[in-house]
Amino acid sequence: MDFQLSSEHLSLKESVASFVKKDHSFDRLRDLRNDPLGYSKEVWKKMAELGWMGLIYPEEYGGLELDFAFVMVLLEEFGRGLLPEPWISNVLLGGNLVLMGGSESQKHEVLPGVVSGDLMITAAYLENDGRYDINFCATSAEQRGDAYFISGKKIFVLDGLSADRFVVTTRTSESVADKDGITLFMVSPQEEGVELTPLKTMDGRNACILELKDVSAPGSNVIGEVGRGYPLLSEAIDQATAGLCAEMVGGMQASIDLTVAYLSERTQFGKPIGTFQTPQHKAADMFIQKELALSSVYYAIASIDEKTDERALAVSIAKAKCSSAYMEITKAAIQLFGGIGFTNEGDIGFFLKRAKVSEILFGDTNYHLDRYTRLSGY
Amino acid sequence: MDFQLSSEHLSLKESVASFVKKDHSFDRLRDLRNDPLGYSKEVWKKMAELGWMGLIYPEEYGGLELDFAFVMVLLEEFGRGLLPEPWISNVLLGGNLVLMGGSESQKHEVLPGVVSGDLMITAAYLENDGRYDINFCATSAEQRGDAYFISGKKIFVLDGLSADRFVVTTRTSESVADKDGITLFMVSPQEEGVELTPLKTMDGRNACILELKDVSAPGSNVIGEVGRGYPLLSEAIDQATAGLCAEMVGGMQASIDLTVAYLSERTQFGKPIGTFQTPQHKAADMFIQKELALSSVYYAIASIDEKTDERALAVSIAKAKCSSAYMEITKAAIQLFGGIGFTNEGDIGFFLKRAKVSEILFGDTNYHLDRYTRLSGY
Amino acid sequence: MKVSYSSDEERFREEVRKWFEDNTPPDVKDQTLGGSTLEHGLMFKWHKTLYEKGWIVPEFPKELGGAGLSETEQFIFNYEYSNCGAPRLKTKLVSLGMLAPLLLQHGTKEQQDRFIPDMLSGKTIWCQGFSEPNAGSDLASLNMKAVLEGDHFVLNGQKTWTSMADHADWIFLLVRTDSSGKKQEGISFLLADLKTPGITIRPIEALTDHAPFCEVFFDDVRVPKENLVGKMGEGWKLAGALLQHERLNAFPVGELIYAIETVRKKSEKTIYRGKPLIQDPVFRRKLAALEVDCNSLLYTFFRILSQLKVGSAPGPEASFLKVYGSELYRRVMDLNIEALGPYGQSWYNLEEFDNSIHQATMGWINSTSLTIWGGSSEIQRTVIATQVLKLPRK
Amino acid sequence: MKVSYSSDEERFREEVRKWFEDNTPPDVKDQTLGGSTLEHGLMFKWHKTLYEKGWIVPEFPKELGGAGLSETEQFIFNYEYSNCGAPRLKTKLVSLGMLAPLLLQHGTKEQQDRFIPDMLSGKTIWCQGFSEPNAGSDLASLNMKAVLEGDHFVLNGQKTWTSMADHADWIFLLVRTDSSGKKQEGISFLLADLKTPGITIRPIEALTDHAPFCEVFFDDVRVPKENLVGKMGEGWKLAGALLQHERLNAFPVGELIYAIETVRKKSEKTIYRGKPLIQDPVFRRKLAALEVDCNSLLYTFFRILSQLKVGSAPGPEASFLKVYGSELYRRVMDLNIEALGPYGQSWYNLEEFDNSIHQATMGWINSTSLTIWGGSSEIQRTVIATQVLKLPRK
Repeated sequence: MDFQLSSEHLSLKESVASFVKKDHSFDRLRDLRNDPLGYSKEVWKKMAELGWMGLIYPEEYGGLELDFAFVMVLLEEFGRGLLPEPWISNVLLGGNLVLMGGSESQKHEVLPGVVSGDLMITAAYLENDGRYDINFCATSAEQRGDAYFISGKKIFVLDGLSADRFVVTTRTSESVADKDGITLFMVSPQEEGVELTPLKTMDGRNACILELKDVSAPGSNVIGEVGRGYPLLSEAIDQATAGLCAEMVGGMQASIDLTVAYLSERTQFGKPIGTFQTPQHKAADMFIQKELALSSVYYAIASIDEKTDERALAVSIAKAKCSSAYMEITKAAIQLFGGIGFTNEGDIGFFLKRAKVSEILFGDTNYHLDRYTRLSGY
Repeated sequence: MDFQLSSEHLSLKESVASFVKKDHSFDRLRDLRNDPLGYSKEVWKKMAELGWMGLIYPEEYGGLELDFAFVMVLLEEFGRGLLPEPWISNVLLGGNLVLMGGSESQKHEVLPGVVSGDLMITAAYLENDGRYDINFCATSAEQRGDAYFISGKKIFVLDGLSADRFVVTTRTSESVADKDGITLFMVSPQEEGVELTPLKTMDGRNACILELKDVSAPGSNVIGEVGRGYPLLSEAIDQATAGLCAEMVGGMQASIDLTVAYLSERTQFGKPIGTFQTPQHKAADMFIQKELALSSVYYAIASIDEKTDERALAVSIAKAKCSSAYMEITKAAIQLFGGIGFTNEGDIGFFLKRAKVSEILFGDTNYHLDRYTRLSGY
Repeated sequence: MKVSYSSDEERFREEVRKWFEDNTPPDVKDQTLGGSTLEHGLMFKWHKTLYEKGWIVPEFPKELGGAGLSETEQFIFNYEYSNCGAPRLKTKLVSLGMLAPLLLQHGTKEQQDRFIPDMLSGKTIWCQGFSEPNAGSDLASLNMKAVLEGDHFVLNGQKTWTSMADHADWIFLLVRTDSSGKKQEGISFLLADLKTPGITIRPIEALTDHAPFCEVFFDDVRVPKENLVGKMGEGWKLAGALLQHERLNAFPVGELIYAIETVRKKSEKTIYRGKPLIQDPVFRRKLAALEVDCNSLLYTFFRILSQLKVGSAPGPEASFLKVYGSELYRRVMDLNIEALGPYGQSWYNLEEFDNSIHQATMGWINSTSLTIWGGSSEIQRTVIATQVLKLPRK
Repeated sequence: MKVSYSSDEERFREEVRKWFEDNTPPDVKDQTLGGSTLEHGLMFKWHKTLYEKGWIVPEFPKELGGAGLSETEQFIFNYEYSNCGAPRLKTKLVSLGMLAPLLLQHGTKEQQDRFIPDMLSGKTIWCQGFSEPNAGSDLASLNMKAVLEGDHFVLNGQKTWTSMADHADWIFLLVRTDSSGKKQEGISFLLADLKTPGITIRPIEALTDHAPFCEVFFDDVRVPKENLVGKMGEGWKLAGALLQHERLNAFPVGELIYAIETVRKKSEKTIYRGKPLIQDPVFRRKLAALEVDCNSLLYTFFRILSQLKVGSAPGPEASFLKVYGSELYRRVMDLNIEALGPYGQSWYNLEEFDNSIHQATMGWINSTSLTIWGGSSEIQRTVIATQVLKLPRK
């Protein structure tokens, strides 16, 4: 058992931290709220040049082939600064599905582009009435001749607005909520019958609704085996969720830092408000929640790294814990800041919104507690 | 809409308060912990002489025939002092079932004795595996000739150790968890086949397990109609529950008074601990919880008094609210007292134990929230 | 004791309910939850409709432009108003809700005649200038100077968190007219026309991306001395009276009930694993627990109304209505957004979304600030501890 | 990063688990939850068994009577110890757990040789005399006087909340030897034989009806001056070191895991509406939420163990383990008693009841005090705020 970071991990941490400090700011976030994409292609390109898209990908595709703890380190620092670039959706979700399930030719078609930052790929798997259930799939893929024809509607496709490829879940057999019978297809937004409706999330990022109307896809676009898409999707989403949790912990830490600074500097009744017992004890609670969330993330990340049988369980524990911790911490922070906390002029509010979006992304606390219950066999 | 108490109510309040002050003390409670009954027959007799057993009973049976708000006033004051005498079980449960469902001869047999304090009567309706469900009844009553023969086991019969009569739920038709098919019998502990196992509750009161082995009871011992006992039981328990809630609010108020006094007098770090912000804000929360609980009790009591269709709903709201409020208030109180709060030498601990027992009595918060849900039709 | 309304009250309730049902414009309905999102033109129009009906300030006596409602009727009115989903009218909140009662008690006849009629008709919109950058919770530390020079006060300083200042015509102010004694004693209460030269208004953008409040800067602003309310140095006392008046109304319980009803209705319609969400055992339990708390708060208002009937005004203990109400409202809005599932993360202005989603996400953001405005939960708990429970201050 | 134990650690874990399974007496098993209910004769016997195995203080080096365990092995040992359901040994808690490490670092050779062997064998039981009636959270205000007269200190005053004093042989004390300077500076650390004339012990009955602690009165009690630990006036520093040492062990996470496992097993066996309680959707959700929190705390211990391996001792930030652990344990015990249904209200000593009910109700009562002892949650939160987050003190 070992939860220590190596010097290589720490050196990545330093690079990312200084990148975030130099190439990012809360004012950039303020500007990006009015941008449909919600992130900067220029910054994205710089990140690619630093090799970060290929962090865990094999060298064969231009990657660095590092362990999963590097993902934690990277995302924690992204989370501190609320970097809005779509790393998780591209690297851990879309690209990862190709990496884990794709054919050699699919990998060569997609992964080098992901690593270089030139090809954007995400996954589309949520549907109306399915809430967070990733096995809920009414989108059909009907085989006619050599091709499949896909029809259906996916909601809240993460970073879908700039995607060059979608990995789409479709149902090729069984019924709507079954885990078997789900097939993954790679679909490009240029195909006939594909329609995007842009969405904006509370924290200013982009998502989209993806409608597919009898969209044709050759059999060679199937990722993995027909009818066997669920395990791939589940694994990729677990990794993305663990990554998100690391990002959330970074956000918690930043929220605490901002709050402590404010409490130390803002005076009322003739002394810093940080000298009063109630703010002190609230700040202590914020710290406690963050420490526990951090531990749950270490465990989930190490479980994925070690590929233990308990990794899905560990991810659900981490997501449940991080969701409530991040939410509690940012709500308390807003309260401690008072009026200024409720404005777009302060920075702390960005964390509140990110906490809410993060809570919902990849399943809320209910979803993960429920999943935890099933995975632990009661 | 009117939640005001009349001068008659207030005058009863004063009498009860001065009785509690004169004839009761926490030292009496300390002594009674070692008494199997957990209350004093002498004090019981005095209460009867003051007319309090007959508070809401018709004059015909020696009662005062007052409205249900008098019950609230009486029990609130009992709750302040944690008076352990079994008023609720006798007057609102056992006696009340006879009053509501009994024949004239049953009423004349039982009620004058209840009013004079000479006859003790309680209800036995909980069973193993039924948790708090009052319709869960496996105890059978088999008709053979003119008599019924009752077999079964009732648990946690409130104040059962001193009872001269039990009103027992039995199943005469339908199956174990049905509401129809439950018949109420009056049974005396002297009957052959009746066996009592004494229990002691956390707050030092008595209860018992009542085992009935082929106990014979004539048809004239049926209260109400055969198979129609559930509505009577439900009504009586609702009234008892509303009464308990009033008692709980009294306990909340006393806990707050004790805590505020301690916070004002105990000094640490050179000043009263009540000057620190965290204790102040905790005390404020105790006050808030009590105020809300009090309102829920007013509503429930007035609903019973007015016999509105919503009275069962109002009782479940009150019980859910009072259970959590009383528990939160007493836990916070123990914490604010520190070490002394955790001893039998201080008084506050008695309230913690009473809060826990009250939370469980007549169904815990889960039970009442569940019942609330069903009664409000979702 | 009685739980039901009298038949007169019941009749009044029915009348109010029906009127709102028939007369609330569709674009005003179901806007409560989002908080400050009602567009200003719409708000003025809705003000006018209520004014013409005589219900713009129904708690006032008829001769003053009200409907002469009793405390209970007023409660019923407010409850039913919220129940139609109409948001609180910011055009009357500080004018008729706060300033007018103060002027009626402490203003001169001239001040009353000059200002109140235009408040009623909606011609003049008022805003409140109390908070300053360094005087929030610690309001008595306010710094804004007003120096009497001849017939005018000359004002210099800054106010902040001034709601609606960018749409208002007038502002009422706490200003410092004396710095020598106890800080509470040198404060005075002034009325100022926002068109006076030297006033600059800067809207502050909230987390909702709207600007519900502003900073207001005063640079040698000359205010005629007849705009002083009460005497010099009485400002702190007047502000106290004004806040006292607001205690019972500090938390609109009708909006809370409307909110929880909204959650319930939504969860009846939302499908989760093939069944309505309200049948999910964990969700329904959360809903039930919140409904119990909401009901307990509602009954608390009933209890206080009963006390008002026999003339006992709610003292500082009524602070708990605002503390608990705002915290409970926040929990209701948490569940409201939880009911949305993935849609709970979405921001507004998307055709795909219906109004209920817009209201839920905006409303959730807004709800996080309710425990800050109008006396933060911390301040209110201290008031309860020291003024109600009489815990020692030092 | 690795989540699994090394194969050596895994082997050790199996060995410990097996040994406890085979050697824990039935009447010692499953006694953890109730808190202080283990009868004293049984406790001494169990102490002896562990002593003979060489496991009475396994974290000590072998030459000092321990088993020379690494930090991780020690964690594994404690975890598995709790997992067999055996309660913490009060016969070693303050002696070997607190005093012995202090004597090894700051005591004289004579003190070490004289006292530690009897602590190991269980021949001498120690208790801790820190708190006084007016020095609880504010420990530095302690008043008990010790005046050096010739070769002896003469002690007058009172200690309270002294666990096990009525079964102990010796007591270690913080006493005031100087009242002139800063209050922390005049405190010294003494060892006293409880049989010395002038000592009176009065047990204090807790809410459990047991008397787990006492008041200890000192009336002209003469303590030889060689019983001073460290130098005069160093007592506060030594007490700090002693508490520092205890930080990581301040909360026994194994007991927490044992407790939550108990709830889970119980809810698998309890029938509710014809099904195991664990299948009740609301109950299982509560259980799952608690398990998530318990696991997160367990992982936190893993994380701190990793830090210890590379030599970074946990600083004041480890205070949060005790705050969160004790509050979480309380929530677990709440659910434990909730699982019992009507039986949750019962008190002990009834044949009808099985041990699990007894443990649940006693344990619930006990759990309400865990946030008070050993530095209350309030004190610990202040430590985190001021020492970890560096918020200003004044």
